[in-house]
Parts: sequence; C-alpha cells; structure tokens
Amino acid sequence: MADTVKLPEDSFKPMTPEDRGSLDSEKIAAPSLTFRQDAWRRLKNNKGAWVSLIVLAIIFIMAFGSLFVSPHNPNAVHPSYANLPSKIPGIGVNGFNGTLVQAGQRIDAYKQAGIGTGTYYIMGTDYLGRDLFSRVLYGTRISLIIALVATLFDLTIGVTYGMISGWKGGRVDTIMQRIIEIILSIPNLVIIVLLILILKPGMTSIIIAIALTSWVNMARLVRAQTMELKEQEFILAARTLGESSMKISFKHLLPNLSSVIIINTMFTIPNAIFFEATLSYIGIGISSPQASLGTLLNDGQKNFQFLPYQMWWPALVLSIVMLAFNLLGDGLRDAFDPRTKE
Amino acid sequence: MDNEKDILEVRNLEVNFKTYAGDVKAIRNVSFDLRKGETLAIVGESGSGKSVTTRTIMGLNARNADIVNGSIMYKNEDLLKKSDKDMEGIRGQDIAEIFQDPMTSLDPTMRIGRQIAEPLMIHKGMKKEKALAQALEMMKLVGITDAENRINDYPHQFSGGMRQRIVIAIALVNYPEILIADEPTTALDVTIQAQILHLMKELQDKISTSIIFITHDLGVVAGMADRVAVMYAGQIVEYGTVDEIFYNPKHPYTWGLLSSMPTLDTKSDVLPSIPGTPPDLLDPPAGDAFAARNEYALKIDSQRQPPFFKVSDTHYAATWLLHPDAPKVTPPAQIVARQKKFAQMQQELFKQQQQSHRVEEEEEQQ
Amino acid sequence: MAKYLAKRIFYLVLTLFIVITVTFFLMKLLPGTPLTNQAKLSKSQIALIYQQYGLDKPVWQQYLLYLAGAVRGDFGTSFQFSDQPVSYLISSRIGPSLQIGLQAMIIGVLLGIIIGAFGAMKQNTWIDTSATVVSILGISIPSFVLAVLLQYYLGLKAGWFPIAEWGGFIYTVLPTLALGATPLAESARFVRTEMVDVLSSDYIELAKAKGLSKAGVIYHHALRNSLIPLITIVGPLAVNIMTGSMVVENIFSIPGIGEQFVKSVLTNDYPTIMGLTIVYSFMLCVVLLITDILYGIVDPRIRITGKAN
Amino acid sequence: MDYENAKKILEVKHLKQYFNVGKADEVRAVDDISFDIYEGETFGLVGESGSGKTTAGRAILHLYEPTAGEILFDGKNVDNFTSMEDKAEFHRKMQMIFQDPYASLNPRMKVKDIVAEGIDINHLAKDDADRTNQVETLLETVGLNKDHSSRYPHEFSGGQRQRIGIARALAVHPKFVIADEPISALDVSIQAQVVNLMKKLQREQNLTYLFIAHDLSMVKYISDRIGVLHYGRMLEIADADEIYAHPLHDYTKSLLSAVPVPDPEFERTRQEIKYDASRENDGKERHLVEIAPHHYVRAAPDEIDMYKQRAHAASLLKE
Repeated sequence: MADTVKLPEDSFKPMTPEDRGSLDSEKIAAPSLTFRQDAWRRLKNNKGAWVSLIVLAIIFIMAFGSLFVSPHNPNAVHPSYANLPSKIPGIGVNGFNGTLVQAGQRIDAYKQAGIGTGTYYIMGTDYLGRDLFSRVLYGTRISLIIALVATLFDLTIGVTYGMISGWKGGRVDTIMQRIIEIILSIPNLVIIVLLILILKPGMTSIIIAIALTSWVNMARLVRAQTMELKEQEFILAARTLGESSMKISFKHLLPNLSSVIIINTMFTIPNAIFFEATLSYIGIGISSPQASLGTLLNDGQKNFQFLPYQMWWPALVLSIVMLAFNLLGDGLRDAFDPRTKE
Repeated sequence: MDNEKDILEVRNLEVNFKTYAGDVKAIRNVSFDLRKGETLAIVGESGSGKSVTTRTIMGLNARNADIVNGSIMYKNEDLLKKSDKDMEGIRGQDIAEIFQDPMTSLDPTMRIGRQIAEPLMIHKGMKKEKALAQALEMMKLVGITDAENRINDYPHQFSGGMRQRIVIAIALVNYPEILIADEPTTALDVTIQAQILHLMKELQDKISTSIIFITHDLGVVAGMADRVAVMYAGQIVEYGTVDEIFYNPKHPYTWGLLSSMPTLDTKSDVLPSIPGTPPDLLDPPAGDAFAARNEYALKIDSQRQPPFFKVSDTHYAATWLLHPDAPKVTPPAQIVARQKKFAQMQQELFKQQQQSHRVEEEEEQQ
Repeated sequence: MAKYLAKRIFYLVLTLFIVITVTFFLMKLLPGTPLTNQAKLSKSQIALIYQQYGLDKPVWQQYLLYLAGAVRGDFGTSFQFSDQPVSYLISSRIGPSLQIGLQAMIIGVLLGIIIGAFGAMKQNTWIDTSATVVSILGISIPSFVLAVLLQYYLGLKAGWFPIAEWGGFIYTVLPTLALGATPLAESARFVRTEMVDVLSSDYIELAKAKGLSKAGVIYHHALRNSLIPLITIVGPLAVNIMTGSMVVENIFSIPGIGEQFVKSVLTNDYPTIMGLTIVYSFMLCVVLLITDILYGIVDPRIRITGKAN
Repeated sequence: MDYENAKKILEVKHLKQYFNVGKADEVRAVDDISFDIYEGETFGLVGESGSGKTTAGRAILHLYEPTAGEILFDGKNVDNFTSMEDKAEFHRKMQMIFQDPYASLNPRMKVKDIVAEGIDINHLAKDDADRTNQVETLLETVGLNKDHSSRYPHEFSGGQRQRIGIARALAVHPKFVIADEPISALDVSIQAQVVNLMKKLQREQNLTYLFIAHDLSMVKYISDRIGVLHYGRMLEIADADEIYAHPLHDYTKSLLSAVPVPDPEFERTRQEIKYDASRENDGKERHLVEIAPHHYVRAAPDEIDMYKQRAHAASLLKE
C-alpha cells in the first residue's frame, strides 16, 4: 500500500531538532480556562439559569431604582381612586385596560372614578387608592433587603460554624453537631415566631429571626465539604509546609468552598423571602404602612373574590423571584459540578 | 485475514466524543480479530482508547459518543447495526464484561446470589429458585468459601478480591463466548491480583471462552495473553503473539513501554523513559502520533501516518522504521537483550522442528 | 441496634427538655400576661388570677412545676380560653392537622417519586423538562398562594369542592393539594438527582452488561438505590408541612393546631404557644427518629453495623 | 550499603497510630513499628492496601498525633518541638510528595502560587522578582517551563501535575522527602519519568527518601533498603537486593512471588506462594530480630532459629 506511493526523498532521514520544535509534547492544546470561566461558560449554556439571572437583575434594578424613580408614592392615599383595576397603556385586553365587571356589566372604572385618560395604574390600586405597582416595587425591595441581610448573617455565621466544626472534628464537632440537631428539632417557623414575639414584630426582628435560624443548613453543607477537603492532599501539602490553620482556611478552604456557598445562598435567599412573606401573611411580620410582598398578599387575599388582581400581582412577583432564584441555584449547581462537563 | 477461527472481527472502527471544544477522536481506525478460545490483550495508557473500544463492542458507549465508521462482526452479523433490543439479548449471554473496580460494580442493595442469578433469569428464563441454585454452583466455581451461607449476603460484606470473584461469576454464569475484562485487577493488591488472574485462566480452560483483556500492566499481559495489541492515541500501533511483542517488539512505543518498566533485576541508574505526554486527541497530530515522544522519529513521521508493516504472519507494526528505505536503528539495551532471547527461542524452535521432522522421516523409512 | 436506639431516645428526651426550658424562659421574658387583653381589674382580682395561674411563685418554682406538668402532658391553662387546659386545646385539634399532613405527605411523595423517576429515565427530553418545571414551580409558589388559588378556582368558581369548612374527606381535598405541592416538588427533584447519579454508577453499567433491558435496569437496580436516600428528606418535608399547615389551615378554616398556633400568636396566648412549640418539636423528633431507624432497616449497608449516618 | 559511616537522619521507635481508640471501630493502622533511615539513602516501604504504609508516612510528618512511640529527626524528638522556629524548621527539612496528582494541587490556585507556597510561608524570597525567579527555576528543574507557571492545575496531565508537586516540595530545600505512592496513579510511560527525576534530584541535592509504594518492582529499583509492612506491623527489613534475592519471612516470599513480570517465559513457569496471615495472630509475642547482619525479621522467640537456618541456607550468615 504505502510502497506504491512516491515518498519524498529525505523521508527517512532522522528527525532534526527543528522538526521537533513543532511537536512539543508538553504543549497544552485546550484553551486556558480558569475554574470560574469554565463555570461561567456552562452557566451561559443553561437557558433557564441565564434567563433567571437577567430577570433577577431587572427585578433588582426596578425594586431599588424605585427609591429614586417611582410612578407614584407607594404610601399616598387617594380614597377616591380606591380599587382601580390594572390599566396599561396600549393594551386593550380586558383585565389590563382599566375596566372591570360590576353587577354583570363591564364598565370603565377609571372613568367612573373621574380620572383623566392620561393616568395609568399599571397594576391598579388598593382599597386605599394607593398605586399597587409602586407598592409591589416597594414590597419587593423590603423583601429583598430582608433576604439579603439575612443571607449575609447566614453566610458569616453558617460558613464559620461549618468550617470550625468540620476542620476541628472530634469532640468539638460532636458538640457543635448536637447543637445543630437540637435546632433542627424545632420547626424553623416556630423559632422565628417565638423570636419575633420577644423582639416585637418589624423588619429588624424578622431579619434577626431568619438569620438565627437559616444558617443551620449552610453550616451543615460547609461542614460536610470541609471534612471532605480536609483529607484532600493539597490541604495535607499545605500542612506539611507548616501553613497555619487560619491561613489554610482562607487560602485553601474558602476558595474551594465557594461553589457550595454560592449555590446554597441561591436557595437561602428565596427561603428567607418565603419566610418573611409567610410571617407577614399571618400578620406578625411587617406592619402597615410598610409593605412587603407578604403584607400585599394578605391585603389582596381579603378581596380576592372580587378584585383578584390585588393578589395576583404580588403573588406573581413573589413566585417569579422564588422561581428565578431556584432556577439560578440549579444552574449554578450544574455549572460548578465537574461531572456535568461535556 | 478472514479466518474461520475468528469469533469477533473489528474493522476500521472510528469513534468520536462530542465536547464543547470539538470532537475528541477517541478511536482512530482500529481493526483486530479475536480468535476462539484465545486471550487477546489490548495494552495502552489511559486515554489510548482501549476502554472505548470494548464499550463500543458492548454497545454501552456514553451518550456523546459518535461511531463514525467501522463494523464489528460477530457470528456474521454487525453488532453496530443491531437494535438496542437485540444487543440486550447478546450482552450477558454471548458477550459478558468484568469491570475495573469491584468496590463499585455490584449493586449495594441486592443480595449477591440474586445478582449472580440475574443473567440466568433474563436470558434463560429460569425461575428464581433454579437460577439461585445455579448461582450457588457458580459461587463455588469462582472460589467463594462457605458459598451456601454467603449467597444471601450483600456486597459490602465481602472484601475486594471476593467481590471481583462475584463479578466474574456474574459474567460467566451464562458461559459467554466472549469475555471482556476491562482492567479487572488494577484496583487489587498484587497477591489478590495473582489469585484473580489464576482464577480467570482456570475458568477459561473450563468454559472455553475468548477473552479480550484490557490493561496497562505489561506484567499482567505477559502472564495472561496469547496475542497482544498495543494501543496509542486511539490507534493500534503493533500487534502479534505474546512472545513476538515481548521478545521481538518493533514499534518504538512498545520499546519505550517495555524498557521503562524496571524488572526485579534492573540495575541501571536511569530508567529509559518516554519523554513528554500523549497527544491531545481533540487535535491529533497529522503524522505518527508518537513522533513527538519518539527519539527514533524520522522526517516522514511528522507528515504521514505509518501503515502496518508485516513482521511475520502474526506480527504487524505501524512504524516507518520497518520501511525498506528506513535507516537501521539500535533499540534500547533491554530490547536488544529481549530480541537476542527471541532469536535463541526461534533457533531452539527450529531445532525442535527439525528433530521431530527427522524422527518422522526415520519413522517413515522404517 | 438496641444500644443505638437507647442513645437516640436519650437525645430525643434531652432535646425536648432543652426546648421546654428555652421556650419557658423566653416566654418569661415577654411582657404581657393573661390580663393584657382584659378590661381593668381590681388588685385583688389580679392577685387571684395570678394565683390561679401560679404566677405568684418564684420563676424557678414555676419552671419546675411546668416541667413536671409537661412530662404528664399538662401544659397549663390557656390565656385566651380561660378554663380550657392547653392539652385539651391541642388534643381536640391535632386530628385534622395530622390527617391533612399525612395525606399531603403520602400523596406528595408518591407523585414526586413518579415524576422524578420519569424525569431521570427520560433525561434531557420533554418529559424531563416538564418534570423539572413541575418541581420548580412546586417549590417556587408559596403554599398559601396556591391555597388561595385552589380555593377560588376549584372551590368557589368550579364549585367542585367545599371551601373553608370542615367535615368529611371531601373537605380535605383542597388543603391536601395545597400542602402536598411542596413535598411533591421536593421529592421529585430529589429522586431525579439521586436517580441520575445512580444511573451513571458502575453497578448500573454492570446491570446493562448483564443484558437487562432499560426497564429492567430501572426496576431492579436504579429505583431501589435512588429511593433509599429519599428517607433522609422526610424530616425536612415534615417541617415543611408543619409550616405550611399554619397558613393553609387558616385559609380553609380547618380546626387544626396550625390555625390554633397562629391564633395564639396573634392573641399572645403564651401557654398555648409553648404547648404547641413542644408538641411540634416532639412530632418532628419522632419523625426524625423513625426515619433514622427506617433508613437502617432499608439500607443493608447500615443494617449490619447498626448505626446510622 | 555502608552502615558504618552512615548517619541516621530518621529514627522511628515503637510508633503506634490508632484511630477511634477505645471505640468499637478502633483501627490499629500502625502497630508498633521501628526502623531507621540513613542520610542519603532511599528507604522503601512496601505493603498492600490497608497495611498502614500511608498512615506511617503521615505520622512521621506529624500530620497525626501519634498514639505512642517516638520519632527522632536529625537526633531530635519531633514531639518536643514547641517553638515556632523549631516547627518551621522541621517543616522545611521534611517534605512530602503525594499520591494523587489530581487531589494534591489546589484547583483554585495558579501553578506559581502552588509552588511558591513554601517560599511564602518561610519568607525565602527577597522580593517578588526573586520569588518568580525561584519558581521558574524550580519548574525547570522538574522539566516544565516557565510558561506553565500562570496556568491552573486542571490544565495539566497527571505526570505534569506530579512534577509540580515535586517542585512545591523542593521549594523549601528539604533534606528528607516522604514520597507516598508518587507514581501509582500515573501511566507506565510516565512513571519512569518521575522516578528518574526523583533519582536525579537525590543525586544533585543529597536528598533522603522514604518511598512508599505497593509496586514492588519500582520500589526495588529505587530503594537501597526496604521494609515490608503488613497489617500495620513491620515484618522484614533488609537491603533491597537481599530482600528480593533471599526473603526470609513467608509473607515477603508470597508478596514477591505474586509480582507480575513482563516476561512471558517467566510467567509461564511462575509459582505463587500462598501465605496464611492468620498465623500472625496466634497470640505469640513477636519483635523485629536481626537474623542476619542488618536483615531484620519479625519473629517470636521460638521462630528465631528457623529464620537463622533460612539465612544460613541463603548463605547470608557465615559460621
């Protein structure tokens, strides 16, 4: 076969060092991707997570942007404008055009209330005539602040607790785990309710109450991961070089724990939002005139039969926020998992 | 090379794996035959494509595998063209497999008797009691002591060596024609490895199955194989009988492999070693994949892939060094010693043949 | 096993003791007494009531008395409904809560297993995607939102089910659905992840090499191995149901302990809150204990050594 | 091996390392082992999985708190190091090369920071330029180039990673290196590279190695003396050539007989020797006894004669 083909004359000269130059066997062919870049690439391939990230960004910008720009004052009461349905400019669909059914007839509620054609309440108004859209933005902001601050506590307490427990091991670990087991033996909501009773309902109490209870999960995850990492040879290598425990924690443990921490945060945030909403819904959370998604839901539910949009809007926003965080958390988990590499 | 004794013929197999960075060419035009009753060892380093080859035969490749080309003929049928359903009928019945890690290859929640009996119940349609009785026989055959009392135990109650015996029992319970052993002793200690290898040879005699033995350990190959195929970077670079590969290797990669392993007698201060690392199969080199690490490389190695050159009827090697125009090179010292031994063996064999010839002639004369 | 059980029961008792102690002293910190909600009373009347509730004794004596009572299942008298012992309040209301909780748990987990297993088997197909959508929605939509929607659309508008009443089985359907959504979603998600993991394990590879069909591999090997770990999330699911029941019972006006808890919180009925806290913790402890023991029974790897974790 | 003029760099005396002491699942990973290592030699420690060889290595490095026994390094008791300087010096002089090239490098650190870790801890670099310079020299020493220093571990092959691990250990100029199965996770063609590198470094930097492995041919090749570990106990210690040519303990014999050799002729005639491990637990007191000069075997008092006879038969003992 090969003999029939005419081969170049110098074919069978030994390879020269110049020829070898182009054949570096220590060369790395694949593009250089850091761990973070690699995870980012996989996250971008995950449509759900990617969309969630954008949706969350929009919600964050709108919720916190409403501090400066808000269509209406969320607390301004206009009794005459009470219970107006949604009216969105340019949309003629029933439910979004400012009309509602009253005594079997569809009427223009805005005209009835004597409002000019140029005024729109995108999500309608509540029973005191406050702009629901502004209130939802305001409520989302409060819910997000509560969740973020609670998460901050969760990160500090949970991560530290978990790392100490996992790193020390032995008796320290046993005692710390027993404490966690006891905390886990009381339903979270019960603990939060007890704490809020003592601290008086309000934003601070809710943050403290959620922070004090939600770190347990983080601590358990971080502990398990720390125990696994502790036995990894790169940690042993640092110890043989005489690195101190403190330095090992910051240089070796934390960076390798970061994915677990980030992923878990994506699940603690919606959890905190959910707890706040539940508490406010029950009536021991945020109290008026302050609003959170929970109180808005509570207000809306009272009139759900007749004015369903008053609950639909906050419920929709709450569900979307929860959904986005959950999807993002799932996406991050896959992105950080080396096994999903393909 | 079509041979009546061939039980499996793999021809021009090409398998790619789709990844984000492109196609990894895991197997690049691999052909080989498996004869009835023989043990064919496929030797290679990790990533050389040996496991992918066997997975393709079993029809158990990963989801992102893409079989680009080739055929696998078994009993005059191409396994690559068979439906999933047909392959289910072949797996565990005609072709069975033993995996590398006995600690993870048994179902942790199923009694081992049941696990051994399962292939009987699937393929032979046996009732559970009968299948379990036969499983018990199999347990005794593979040397599990106190089999009667242990048939209802769970995998975690056995040591690694015992678990590998159980895996072997599962594979052989249907007396398959072909057994694929994918590094079956890599995870085991040397003494246990010796026992398992011994057991496999013993069972091969009893059951008369053909074995494809995948490994990276040349020591194991020397004791197990009848024929050897050496794989590098998704291709077979040399194949021949076990004596031909060990005593008269022709490919520089085989030279490197054999001489970089110290034996208990190796004294030299520096081990001959193969420099560098195997090529990235995402972008395999145009010429000989081994060229970059080959101190005997020729100019042409960087341009053209070498074809197989015939050394003997049973021995082929893909290296330009065998081309009639190629310069003569001296292999590493250890290889020269091995080749000397081979020449001696050939001579002895020749003498023996002549002697027996003479005897025959004498007999005829009488 | 017996030793392990004894140890676990000891920890259960210890946990309950700590829960009782902590709640007792927390409640003592709180302002307000049974009389906060009452009209003005004369000093002698107040003294009489204090005596009646034992509030005139030193705190440590009150604590010991409470502890002694709690052991016997006596949690004192409700502030809100005078004359009604807390234990009676709880025992008369625990039935509906348990019924709905168990129904939600069983239906949720069973459906969750089916959805999760199908998702894993048909990985990366539309079945998998819809299974994921169901589980993500179940986790994302708060149970009280779902409850209100169910009540309005299936109860009020469609008229299929009664709303905000309590009677026979038909009255439990909507609350069960509202409560069961979370366990359904959680277990679907859990089973899917576990199963995907199991399906990529070596013993599944071996099962395929035996010639088992796809269904055979799933039924004989994958299912059992991915369902065993499900037991570990039963505890967290139970917590979820307890939490959910507080709002769901309220929405559907179910005379259960969840509704009672919320009512007591809103009226500062401390003895009832304390009693319910202890009951909730007790139920959760028992669930955790049972699941631990069950895990040991179902998983042969743990069964032999007789220890969990 | 010239025992007369050799200096002991490490003395391990009755080292015991138990885990879960007093509990039902107590593990005696290392059970009373004693041996010495001389300066400049390579001491091979062989044993099957679970024999305690890795634990022994880690206990010597003081990664665990030993249950009992003494470890003398350079004549000083490792347990008595209390001052920070003593400890830092100990960590500089004794280093380790690890088994798993994937787990032994922090995936989130660049190669240059991994190699420089020891330099940073001990402040061995004058400034940033010196640090970079040292790292690049180290990378070249182990056959990598300086372009590799800004890459992450996952971009390297197993053999390359192992060399990075070696560079990290060398950064602090150790005298004594414990190599814990440094080649068992590598491909055959790569193993020789790493072993050659280790030998070269030993010659150039006068290192002493404790080489832990289960691959007997490689241990034989690289070691001057060898200790055989089984169930946490040292069964035999002798010169590498002697222990392979004339093993005295039955376990050593069985272990050697099981090693596969890349020689079909040899394999066809190979005889395995079975070993009954239960004999070790017959309740007899056993200690390491010097049967022939510098050849130690774990024996009960009534077994010494038997081993001496074996030594005679192998002409290890003169009349």
